[in-house]
Amino acid sequence: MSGALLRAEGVVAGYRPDSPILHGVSAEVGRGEVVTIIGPNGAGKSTLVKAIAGLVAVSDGSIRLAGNEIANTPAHRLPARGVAYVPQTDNVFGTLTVHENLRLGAAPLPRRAAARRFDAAYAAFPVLGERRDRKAHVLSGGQRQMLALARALVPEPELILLDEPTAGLAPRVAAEVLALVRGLAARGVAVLMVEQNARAALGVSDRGYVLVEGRNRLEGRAAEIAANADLGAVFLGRRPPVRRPAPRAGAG
Amino acid sequence: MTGVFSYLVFFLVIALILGVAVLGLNLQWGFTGLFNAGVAGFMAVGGYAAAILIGPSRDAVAGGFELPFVVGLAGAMAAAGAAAAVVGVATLRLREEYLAVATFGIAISIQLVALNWEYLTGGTLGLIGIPNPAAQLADGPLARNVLYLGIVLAAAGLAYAGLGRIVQSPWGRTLKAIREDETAAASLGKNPVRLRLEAFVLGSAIMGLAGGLYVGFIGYVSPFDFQPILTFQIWTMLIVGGSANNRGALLGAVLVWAIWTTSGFIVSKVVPPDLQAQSGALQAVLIGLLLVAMLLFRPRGLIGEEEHVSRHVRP
Amino acid sequence: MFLQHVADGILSGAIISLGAIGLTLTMRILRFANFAHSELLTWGAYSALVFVGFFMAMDEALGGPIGPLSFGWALVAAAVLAGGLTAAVALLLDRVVFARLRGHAGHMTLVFASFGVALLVRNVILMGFGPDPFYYSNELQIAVRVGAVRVMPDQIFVLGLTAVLVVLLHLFMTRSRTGVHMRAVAENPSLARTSGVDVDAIVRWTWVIGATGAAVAGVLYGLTVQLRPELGFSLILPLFAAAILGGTGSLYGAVIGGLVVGLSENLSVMVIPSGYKPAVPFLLILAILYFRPQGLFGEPR
Amino acid sequence: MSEPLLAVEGLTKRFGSFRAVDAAGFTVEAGALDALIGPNGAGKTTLFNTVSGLERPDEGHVRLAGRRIDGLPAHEVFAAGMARTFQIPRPFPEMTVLENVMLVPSGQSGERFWNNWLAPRTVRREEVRNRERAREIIAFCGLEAVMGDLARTLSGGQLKLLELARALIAEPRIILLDEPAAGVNPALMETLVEKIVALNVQGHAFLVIEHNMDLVMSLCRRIMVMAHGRLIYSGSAEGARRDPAVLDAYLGDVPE
Repeated sequence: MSGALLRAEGVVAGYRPDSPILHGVSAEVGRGEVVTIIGPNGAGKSTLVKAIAGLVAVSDGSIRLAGNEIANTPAHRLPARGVAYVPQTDNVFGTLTVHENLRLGAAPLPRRAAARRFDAAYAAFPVLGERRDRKAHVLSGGQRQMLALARALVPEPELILLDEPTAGLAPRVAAEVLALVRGLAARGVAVLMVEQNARAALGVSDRGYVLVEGRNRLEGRAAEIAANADLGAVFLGRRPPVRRPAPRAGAG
Repeated sequence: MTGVFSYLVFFLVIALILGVAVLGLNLQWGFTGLFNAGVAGFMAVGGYAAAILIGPSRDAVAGGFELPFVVGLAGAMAAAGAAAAVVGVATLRLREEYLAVATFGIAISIQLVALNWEYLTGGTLGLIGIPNPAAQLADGPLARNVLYLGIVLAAAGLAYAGLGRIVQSPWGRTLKAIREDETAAASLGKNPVRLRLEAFVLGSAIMGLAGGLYVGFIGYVSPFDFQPILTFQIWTMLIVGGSANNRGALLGAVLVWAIWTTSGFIVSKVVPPDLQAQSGALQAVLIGLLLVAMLLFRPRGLIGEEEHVSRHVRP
Repeated sequence: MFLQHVADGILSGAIISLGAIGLTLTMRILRFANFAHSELLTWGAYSALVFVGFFMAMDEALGGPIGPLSFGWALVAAAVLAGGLTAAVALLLDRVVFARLRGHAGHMTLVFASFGVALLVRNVILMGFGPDPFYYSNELQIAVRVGAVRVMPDQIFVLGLTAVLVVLLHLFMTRSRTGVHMRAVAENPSLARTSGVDVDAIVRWTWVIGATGAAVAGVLYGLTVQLRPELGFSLILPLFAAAILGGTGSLYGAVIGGLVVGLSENLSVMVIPSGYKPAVPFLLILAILYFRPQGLFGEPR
Repeated sequence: MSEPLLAVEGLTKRFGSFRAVDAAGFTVEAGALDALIGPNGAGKTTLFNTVSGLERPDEGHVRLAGRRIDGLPAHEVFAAGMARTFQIPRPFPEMTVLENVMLVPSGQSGERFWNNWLAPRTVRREEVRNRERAREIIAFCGLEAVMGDLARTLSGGQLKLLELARALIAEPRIILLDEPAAGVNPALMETLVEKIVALNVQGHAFLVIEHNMDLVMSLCRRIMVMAHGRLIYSGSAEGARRDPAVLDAYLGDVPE
């Protein structure tokens, strides 16, 4: 893993400087690798990808992309540096057509380079080509997710950050999206993904991290994490119930 | 010496009348966060209502009921409050910008009514010969003005004390909570629409009171007494003094009115008389600069908001 | 008479539409109601007046009328320069006032500041030019009859130019990269930013387009009516009415809203005394807020 | 006694085509201390918002002590006896802690404009009583030292306690707590847990959304698990940990 493309080390980040959500999180992603971050609610998974995407201020630690520090780079500069980010919700422009959404993806590119990339996007996602001039808000959930992915891929990023790409999708569509994600890695892209659907996501991943309360808890090969017997306890707690006095009935 | 004194009296009468309007605006903006861009319109409604109620009877013009001055002021408040209710019901549920647009619109519309509905308002000539309540009791202009200053002081004092009391009551506390966080207030059982409407109507009624006081002092009312610049002046007074603070509101009124009259005096000495419009514009530019500069550099005004607990609870 | 009012309504509606496009863009992208927007119309109209005087001083012939129109190439060139100058002023105002308040102060403070800025701009113009009206040209025009309606050649020009500008703007918004980015920022600034759009640049573009449209609308108003320092002030309500009617943020809504406002104003004189005409936009605003606050074409929120 | 304190039936809230809450049904008994858990995006906070009147339900009923409260605006739901707190506290920042709490009781006669002029003595009497009660509750919540401070100066944990105090003074039939422990430091968390347990022992009913599973498992008697807008489990903490559907909700299904 010494040749990792993305290397986040000891990242401290949050919305308010006095109460960070991440208390020193580290993670690495190599080229052609799918890495999934899982963990219970409030663990800081989304905050980590947002910090890498320049949307959450990083107050300590470092985030390096191919050796260059990118922490606290303004979000709109990151696509030009090879980082794409797909948020969990509202990740397409509903009032724009499918093609215009792809044009947004070309924002960091020189004007002339774009056209060829659009062809490639339509080749990769034929369903989008069929709906080229439709407004994005009429697309189905799965199609939207594909459009969001296609848009993020237009500038041919080195690293793609996905925040819960299967949220709200039917299981069959979710599996399709995850297969697409696997396909991205096959093209040499580094994928860092946050997923609620831990087992399915780990199923297409090379490695995984488990975060709990803003700290690294487990890491390792995806299959090992999925098989880890402690995983249930990570999500559902392990402390035994406390005995308390019984309440006075009927009051209140 | 008497010249200076009589000018000072005259100055204070006007400054305090405007101060009353600023108190009304402070209830709306300072304590409730409602943007009223039509202050001059609500003052005009009050001014005309008072003139119609207390003025002498005339042919071809409505009103002339020759009622006592106090009734005129009460009518001024009621009329301005009613106008506010109409606008408020339409806009208070919606995005706050819409209240700004709608109040701006009602001020323009009121001015049109004043200009065009001659039967009610006397049109461009306005309504003249409004009896000054102080004139019946005092001889000579100075004594009359001093007496009227007493009336205005009483009115401003009542408004100040009354508002001071009400903003520290449970009613005012709830108002402030709605200004701070409407959703939280609603989920704590408060009805934001009702309270906002009450504050908007009450604030506008106080502006109507200021309009009535103004008309009683100068003895006539015309559409040109309540120009849009008046709204700006009153806004600037509130921002300079410090919104959400009634002492600040009155201080701002006196201070900004002093700046306005002094600058008017200087400009009139410097600018040739045939360029009157331009000198007025220069004054307006000063007010505009003052307003923008305060917003940029001292948004809390000279005296900021005070922390106060319910008046029954102070240590 | 009715048709004449319709013709006049479409004409003033066209000018209102041009002005309202900029207003609706600022309300959507900058997210505040800019009461100073209509003063940009005044600014544009008066700066074109200055440029016309400048060109005429260079070469008297530039002022000569083009065909049946009342004005010459001097005004055309002056309008272009006025558009640029007004855009520069808008950018300056943003830099000095609005940008400093954006994000820090509550958004009503921006509305507030826009009131102060409007007062400043209006009175600076009043100081410079005085209260008396100006005209771009003293040429007399002969009205032409189109069916039952009498129109001036200038008025036909105004309509034609407005139509061309709206089409150009439509092409800009759908074809150009910046236009698509503007629509993206209007819908979802955060997603636009993470897609690599420089939102600050889009904000500048919004000012430039809004101010240029305002300047052209101001020149057209000056051409068909007259130049007065209160030109913009008297248009505040019509512009807001057009923007709110069209559904805040909708370009085509603003255009149609402008036409509705122009037509209602001009047709209103058939039912109410003409002195009340300026209140018509206010009544439209109240009606739309009562019954359809999302505007005629907006989606309910 | 047959009537549950809170009964939710077939509650559905859609945003566009997305069903954030999908035919959710459950009951909460008087004196309960129940938890509502589930993965992110399961619809827990939307459920709270819909039950407490901030969102209008698209379908379904909510009954509080037998009375229908679905579709009522938030302030009427509150008046009917349901208080809630927010995940991110929503204090009135420019008001003191005491004012924040005194604000709350419904039906204060001084909230009516005219009563302050027509019945000042009643208003004063009520205010004095209100203040005493507020002081007691603030003291109970451990905020005595900051009673006169503006709410914006409080720490995140203190704000959580303030939210609790504001809910308590209304003496609601049930309190909905949205993530009471989020962003609270361990010391204050102990206090918070203590207070909730003590209140529950006195008979107050609670429904709690919480992410800190250790806390939930130790605090609450009954646990309801929500996933994809639906309730998929209701029962003991131990049972939840062993329930395969619950594990699936958290860890996802294994793809075919």
